[in-house]
Amino acid sequence: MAVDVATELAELKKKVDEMQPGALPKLSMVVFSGDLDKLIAALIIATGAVAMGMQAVLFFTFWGTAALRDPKVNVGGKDFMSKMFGWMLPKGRGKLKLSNMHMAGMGTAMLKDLMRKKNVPSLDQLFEMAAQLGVQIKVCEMSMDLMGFKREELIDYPNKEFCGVATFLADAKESSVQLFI
Amino acid sequence: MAVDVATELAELKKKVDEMQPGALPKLSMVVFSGDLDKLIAALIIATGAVAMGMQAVLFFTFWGTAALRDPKVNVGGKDFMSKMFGWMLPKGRGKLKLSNMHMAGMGTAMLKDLMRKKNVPSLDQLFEMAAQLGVQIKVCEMSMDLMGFKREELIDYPNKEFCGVATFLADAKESSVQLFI
Amino acid sequence: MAEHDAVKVLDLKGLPCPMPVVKISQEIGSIDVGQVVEVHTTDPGSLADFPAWAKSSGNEIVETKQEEGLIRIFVKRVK
Amino acid sequence: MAEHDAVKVLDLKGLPCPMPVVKISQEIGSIDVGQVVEVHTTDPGSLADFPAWAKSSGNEIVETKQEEGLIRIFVKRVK
Repeated sequence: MAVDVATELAELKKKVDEMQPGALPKLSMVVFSGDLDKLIAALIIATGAVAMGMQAVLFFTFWGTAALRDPKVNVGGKDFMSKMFGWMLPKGRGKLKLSNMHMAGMGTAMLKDLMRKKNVPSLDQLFEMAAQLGVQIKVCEMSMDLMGFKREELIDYPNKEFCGVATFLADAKESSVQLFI
Repeated sequence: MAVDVATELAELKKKVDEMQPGALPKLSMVVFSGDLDKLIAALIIATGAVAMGMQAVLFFTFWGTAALRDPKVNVGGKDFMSKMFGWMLPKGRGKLKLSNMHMAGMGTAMLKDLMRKKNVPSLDQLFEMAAQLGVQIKVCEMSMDLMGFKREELIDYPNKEFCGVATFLADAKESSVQLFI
Repeated sequence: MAEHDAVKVLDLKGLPCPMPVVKISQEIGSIDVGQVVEVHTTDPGSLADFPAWAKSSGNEIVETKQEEGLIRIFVKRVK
Repeated sequence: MAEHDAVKVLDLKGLPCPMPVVKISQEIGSIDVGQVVEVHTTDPGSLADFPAWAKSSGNEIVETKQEEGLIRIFVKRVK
């Protein structure tokens, strides 16, 4: 009898040990796009996640990093290509366009106006709320280098971190929700 | 005493058996987009995942399949529509455009140049690395048919597999990370 | 003697993401369990990525040194 | 006496998603466990979102009343 219990206990232990840990209530999102409407969606999901009691981490990469530029900051010492890219890319979230119906600025202006009328928080307000709620922002170092952005150029945001794909994957694989926007 | 242990053991066993299996350390990604920048992101995430000790599976569908065409291969026996599509779609990854700032080819050329200068692996190098690391490529049969692509037209890649949505879902539901690009 | 008794140096200078973690994941198997490899990288993202990689792969970052224009990371193979 | 003995009213009229759930998540801590807050919202999405939020955060929707141009949701703090 006692032996049986020991055997069964050992088997059960083995089974439990082999189980993969379940995911955490956590959202990991790649913000690849630099489109205004997609950024609004990303920030609404992230702030909503925190409201739901989840952790939220946003990884800004490629065009997404341009949305993090601070329009008030100018940095020198850039090479020619970086300067070119700097001019071509939107300087901060005030300059972002819609993914759709931008129509030379008219569509984008209309949507912003409509959002104001309908009380939908603006991207600025969403960033502020995200910071308050503790949404984490991590920035792809390779994109920063590629686009020629310097760290001083980015907006102030609490505990902003610079990293690579390994950091995203470490977060993503323990998260119950992952998205690429 | 003995009864208590046996009962508790039986209860514990039942509990363990009813538990949902946790996700595997695995990445399943739908590569829907045929944009150069998004494909670079997809391949970086996939190779990074293998470096992190995960399995990685990429499902190429819709515009993504065009990126898998081998520019050196010409196949005959296509009907009119398939020929049309064949001409209109980019033939291989060398012909892909940016999702943003393509600017009649100038933006795309600039980014490629910049990537070379910054030592960022090109899409070709990323595919090679992915093959070496064992990233799996699965191709949507329906997209192949829709775009009129033949299997012989696609690049050589180890263990390339042709499948449908059920294969993706079987992979995705046991994966800890799923993305749609 | 090499710091932390590192048995080899992995030169990853100039390589951006994802190369540093791909390379360490390929090279870690070339040293014995318990041994240390010294990684040289210029990618600031590696400061966050190597600990993330080590945790995920079950290895250990023994020390990280930031010098002018060079980051040195000492990785011990644990598994 | 307030319905369901609600100890306070949270006025969220005119605020669209994600504000209603963000606000309730911030305000629920201001009442004691067992107490009820009465939420006023004009966002029809809240009819689905509040139960989802309550389930996820471990709280309870005591009652939901739909009136002309106003939704009133009674939320009890459980945790």
